[in-house]
Amino acid sequence: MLVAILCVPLAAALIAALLPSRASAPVAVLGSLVTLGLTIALVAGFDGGVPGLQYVVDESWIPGLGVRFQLGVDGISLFLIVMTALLWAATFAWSAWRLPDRPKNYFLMLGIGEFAVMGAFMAQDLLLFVLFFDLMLVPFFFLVGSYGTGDRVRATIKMMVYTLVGSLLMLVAAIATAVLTAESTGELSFAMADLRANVLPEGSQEWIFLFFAAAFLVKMPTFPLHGWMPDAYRAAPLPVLAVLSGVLPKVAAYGFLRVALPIFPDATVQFQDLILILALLSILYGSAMAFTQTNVRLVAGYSSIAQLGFITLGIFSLAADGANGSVLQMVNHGLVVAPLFLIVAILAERYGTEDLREMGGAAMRAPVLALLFLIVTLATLAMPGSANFIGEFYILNGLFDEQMTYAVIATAGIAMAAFYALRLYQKTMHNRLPEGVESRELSLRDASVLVPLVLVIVGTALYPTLILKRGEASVQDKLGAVNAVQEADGLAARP
Amino acid sequence: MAVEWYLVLSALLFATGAAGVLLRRSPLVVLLCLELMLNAGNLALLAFARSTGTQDGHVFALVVMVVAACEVVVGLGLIVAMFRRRLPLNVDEFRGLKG
Amino acid sequence: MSATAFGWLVLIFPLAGTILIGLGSRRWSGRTAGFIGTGAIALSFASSIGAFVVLLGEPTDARQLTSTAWDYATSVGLDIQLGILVDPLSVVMCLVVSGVSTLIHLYSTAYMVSDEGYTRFFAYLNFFVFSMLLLVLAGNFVLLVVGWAFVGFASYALISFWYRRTTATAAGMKAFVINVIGDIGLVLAAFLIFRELGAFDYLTVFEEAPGHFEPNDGTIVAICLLLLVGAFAKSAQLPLHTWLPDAMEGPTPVSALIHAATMVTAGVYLIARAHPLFELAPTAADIAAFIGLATLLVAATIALVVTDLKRIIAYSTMSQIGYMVVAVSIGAYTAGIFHLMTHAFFKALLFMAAGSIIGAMAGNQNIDRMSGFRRAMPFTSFTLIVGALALAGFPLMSGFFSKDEIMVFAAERGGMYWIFAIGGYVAAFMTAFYAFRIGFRVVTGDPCPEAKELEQGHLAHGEHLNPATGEKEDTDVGFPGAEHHIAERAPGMRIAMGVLAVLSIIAGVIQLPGITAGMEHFLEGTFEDSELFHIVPSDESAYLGLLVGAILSIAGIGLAYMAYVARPGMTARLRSRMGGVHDFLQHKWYFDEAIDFLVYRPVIRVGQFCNNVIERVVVDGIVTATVGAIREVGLLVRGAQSGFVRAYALLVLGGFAALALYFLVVSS
Amino acid sequence: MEEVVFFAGAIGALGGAIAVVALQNPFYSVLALVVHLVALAGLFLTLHAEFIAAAQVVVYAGAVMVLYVFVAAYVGGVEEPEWEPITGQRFLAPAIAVALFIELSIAILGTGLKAIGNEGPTIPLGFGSPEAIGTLMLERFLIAFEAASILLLIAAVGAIVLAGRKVPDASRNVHRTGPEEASDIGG
Repeated sequence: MLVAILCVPLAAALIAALLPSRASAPVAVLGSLVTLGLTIALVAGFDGGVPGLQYVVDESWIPGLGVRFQLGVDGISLFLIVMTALLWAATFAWSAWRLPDRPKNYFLMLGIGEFAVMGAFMAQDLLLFVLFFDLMLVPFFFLVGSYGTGDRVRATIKMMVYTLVGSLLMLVAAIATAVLTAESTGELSFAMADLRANVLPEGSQEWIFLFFAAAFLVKMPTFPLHGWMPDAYRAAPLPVLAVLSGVLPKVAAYGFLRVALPIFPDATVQFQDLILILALLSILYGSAMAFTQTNVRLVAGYSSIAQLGFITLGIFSLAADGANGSVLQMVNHGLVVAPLFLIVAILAERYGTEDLREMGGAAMRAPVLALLFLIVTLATLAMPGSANFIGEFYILNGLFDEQMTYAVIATAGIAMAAFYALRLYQKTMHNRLPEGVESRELSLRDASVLVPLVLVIVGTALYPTLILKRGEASVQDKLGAVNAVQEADGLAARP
Repeated sequence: MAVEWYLVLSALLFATGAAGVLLRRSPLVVLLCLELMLNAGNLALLAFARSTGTQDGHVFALVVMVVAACEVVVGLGLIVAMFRRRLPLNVDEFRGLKG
Repeated sequence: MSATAFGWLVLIFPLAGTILIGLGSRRWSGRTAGFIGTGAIALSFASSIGAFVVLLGEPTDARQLTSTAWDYATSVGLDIQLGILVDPLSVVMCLVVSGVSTLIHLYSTAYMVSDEGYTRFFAYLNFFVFSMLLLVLAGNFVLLVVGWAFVGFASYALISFWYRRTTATAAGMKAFVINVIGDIGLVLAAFLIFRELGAFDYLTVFEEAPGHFEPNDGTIVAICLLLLVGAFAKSAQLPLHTWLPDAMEGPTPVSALIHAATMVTAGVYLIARAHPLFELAPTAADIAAFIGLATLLVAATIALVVTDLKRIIAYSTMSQIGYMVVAVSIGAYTAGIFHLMTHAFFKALLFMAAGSIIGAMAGNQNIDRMSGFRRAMPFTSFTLIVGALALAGFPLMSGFFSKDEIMVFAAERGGMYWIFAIGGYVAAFMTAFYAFRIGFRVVTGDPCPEAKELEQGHLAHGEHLNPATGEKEDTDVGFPGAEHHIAERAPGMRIAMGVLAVLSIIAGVIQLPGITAGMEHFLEGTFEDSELFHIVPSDESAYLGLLVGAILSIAGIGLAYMAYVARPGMTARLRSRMGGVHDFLQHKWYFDEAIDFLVYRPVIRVGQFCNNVIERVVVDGIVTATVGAIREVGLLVRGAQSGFVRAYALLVLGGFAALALYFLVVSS
Repeated sequence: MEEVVFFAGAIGALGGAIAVVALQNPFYSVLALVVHLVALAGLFLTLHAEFIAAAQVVVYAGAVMVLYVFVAAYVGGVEEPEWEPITGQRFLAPAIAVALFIELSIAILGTGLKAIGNEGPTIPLGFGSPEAIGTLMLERFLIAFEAASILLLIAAVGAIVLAGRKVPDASRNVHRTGPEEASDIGG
């Protein structure tokens, strides 16, 4: 099952690359839809009450290095996989409606991207995770570098330099973890289960944790490691940005939950405050920046920084509700940001610019577009009633018990989100139309992509328990080691 | 004669050849100096073969000679090609590696 | 059917209406959408009556019923249900909300008919009613927050309904952001409650709270103050009130429904709903009462000088909500909810009348330009006067009974609470004055040009301008429609106004001191645990209070008569003599300026600072420094790359020599 | 006797080598190398490497050097400029050569090898004879032998390709100046 989900998009993209140009788009879209169907079947067959892995695939791969081809799904990754499949299907479909130059290469790169992300979400072997994590970079290098706009070469190189440094640190850290663990167990193994069972001494945990954290924080990105974000977001093609912003940061946040917390519990407790402060700064800084940006993409980009700050806060609240809220919020944010960028793409086409100051009044003849955008905007600003609100509610509630100050400060981010998200909506859809621009309704093709996405947003808003319940057991399992450390440190864990 | 005499001579010849490679600018002479260095190596190989009493060194020396011959053939071919293209016969003129 | 089943029906009809209108927006022609919307709300009102009747049949202590639809967000110890609580308080609110909403929908079917956004208007309006009912019926704090935010959003959407007006969109933004601040207060309160009591559910919380907290415990005071942030943001109490006057940018029915009759009273409802907590935290309750009193007085003074017809009524709304906040904070729950109800009637009526007049004035809202409509618009003039009388607390009108009951209760509690009684009466005098400032300005005097035109049978057609800025506008979607509508020519409007006028006059009968106590008896189901609820002023003091109220009301009206009818020059002289005070009031006590200076600008500054300094220097600095360092090292190395093959050979040999040297040194 | 041959050979080889490096005319350098090679062949004989010595004279000093002579004659005497374009090369090159020699000598003389200080073991008859080497090459070092032959073949083909092709176009005689400037990052 997992292997099928992993390989179908790649296979479809490869087939699409071999077919003539005209046939490539339908094949690629079909592949992504089949993947989506498979992931939905995955959810249907998932047993919510079990904390451990399900659908496990475990094959020997590089026995000499103790690396196994080990895949599995639990409550944390389950909906992230569904979201990934959904967003990729949306991007494939969107791109199929408006074919880029050299479509075969484009679809191939997207397919590789989906393969890598799926792999990262499924991998249960540390080295496999690192490999998939790094593989994600490759397709996006080409997608941004050769299909982007503006100063794309510079932006791509900047992105590569930032993320590669992080990735290399992570590779070093991963190898160090396995080697140091092997010193005590006598057997080299990269399997996460083995690494969790044999926790390293606190001293080596610390630097290894910091290396992993650096990789994840760059990828998210978190203030002040977000230097690549503005350029990359300005340059990336918008449909690609939908997944670049919707899915990739989640892999990093997911990495914290999957790798950092269970394998380095002492270091996690040790650096909790550091990461919380960075997350808090990200929220405030991202929000403040989103306030002042005039480029539509960057408003969304900086808002993502703030949202990722919330997700990090939740994970590092080290409380079950906070972390479960983060899992929910990861899915929500992906679901919200992708349609947001697609709508931005429509608006940019209509206005011929991405500058907020030159937009306005698009709602006039486009009530459906306005409604969709409105729902997306409200979900972005985490209006109560949306699943994003429940996510933030859980996150802040988790944080509130032990770190009340952080939670209270973080709420400033919510107020600011209301302002910048609504500002984005108003400045594009409301006020007077600029001269020479006509308001047009959404085309059926675009609607075929956007409407399902928005329906999913509405669906999760009505029943967030669907995601929360399945995450519950896994989240508690991931936090077990950390909470034990906290207890040992004399910090009373929450009842 | 003790082996070290041969070895020291070999070192001396090698150093001379090396100095020639570093100092001369005619590609032809540079090739000649390379021959010097290879031959210095051969001398050392044979000296060791003598002192250990095995003949493996001889085979090695033979292979070195083969390599030297190949190098000469290719190197001279290059020089002829350069000459026929009226390129300057001076190694300093070729600075394509400049960073 | 059970009361909760009716409760769900109350919610379902408006939601279904919203979806039906929204999905079919292209198909509904003419007034269809309006009638669907009105019908949906009418059904909701009928369901509310059903719930009311069922509850009446239950014994007093069995009138709190809950029902759950599904697990909304339940995991890891948090239990958040999609559940409703049907009890006397929520049923009264439902009746008021759905009843007044039905009438305003009916009014709107006629009033908005020329607007290009007619269908959208009804979709929003139905959504608002759904949200407000959700707020009222919510069975736990989280769902309360959801309803709270939904009404905030609906309010935003309707304020910026004419979305191509920049003044309207800016006003909408202001309302929304301030409402979000209120939401945050509520959310934080919910966190604290959960931390202390481990539940979000109303009934559990209210049951556990007295055992868990000492009276005036710091935490419970904090919880109550946070709840108050939410309540004050929604109910436009100081200092979070600045959005309400701006909210008048929305269409007049919106002002009537949301910004007068229903949504803004949500704060009052919240305090009443959370009364078990507030009674545990008297400090917080007193703070709330004082803020209510301050709002009451400040808003009344501003209403004395503002010249925009709708804004006068808006400030009057703020002021009246101040009464209600005072009431529910000092424990006069019956009086507070009673006043909430009567206020909904007469304030909606006032707004409707104002809408009709503004229609006649072709969109102009300045009362200085209005006069003499009594002959041109007899029906509108009549309803306006009825509304103004009720607002002024003229004897035997509904406002007379509900308002004075609050002051009597305050006096009954004695001590410090006398302040509220005195302050309330002072404000009552001002209220009577400004109510008739509108009344006399509009109705009496020589007819203004528009009124004359109307007398001859023509409705004035001015140019289409933004009343606030004077910008030219077209009549396409996003701007007001081409035609204006007045009650005299639209039966729908007339019916709605007529019903409300009757209610404004007679609604007092359900709670006449010493004679009827319908409201009190019914609400007992919610408030039976409350000690304060059972303080009932004696009939003598109640009548004394009514007498004082009547005198002040008549005095205020008389003063207004002097100023605007008998001696028209008096106000101008007063203005010139007290220029400073007038300016101060004209600038609405400089609240907007203060908030702009203290909050908005610093935030923007911080944003710009981040953009210009941190982003450029720190974040980009990291990159630039790294790249720069690499480039410098690269240049160094580049210097060695001379391109001379012999130089490279030298390096190779040199390296070899150095390596040999190293091994020699190591081995020796 | 052996010492005489060694010193004669050593002087010949060294003198030839120095002449190769020092002589200005490449043609003379080639001739000096022939002297060097022949002297070296003599030294090989004292090491009982008869086959290699013979090959040295026949293949190297004979065939290879003829090639050199032809090319030197074809290309003609090229004047090397006196001016040294690389700073320091003129001093550093001899210095490194001398340093290398000294280091190697220290390494050779200071080493603890058993071989140092004697002539080596008595060797069997036929040591270094064509027969012995031939047996070795065809049995133990067969792969090296085959590899060497393939290498020679490739080199021969390569030489033909390099030198044999006609000059296509005079206008393309200018050699390229190197890769384009790398694009700037970050600045």
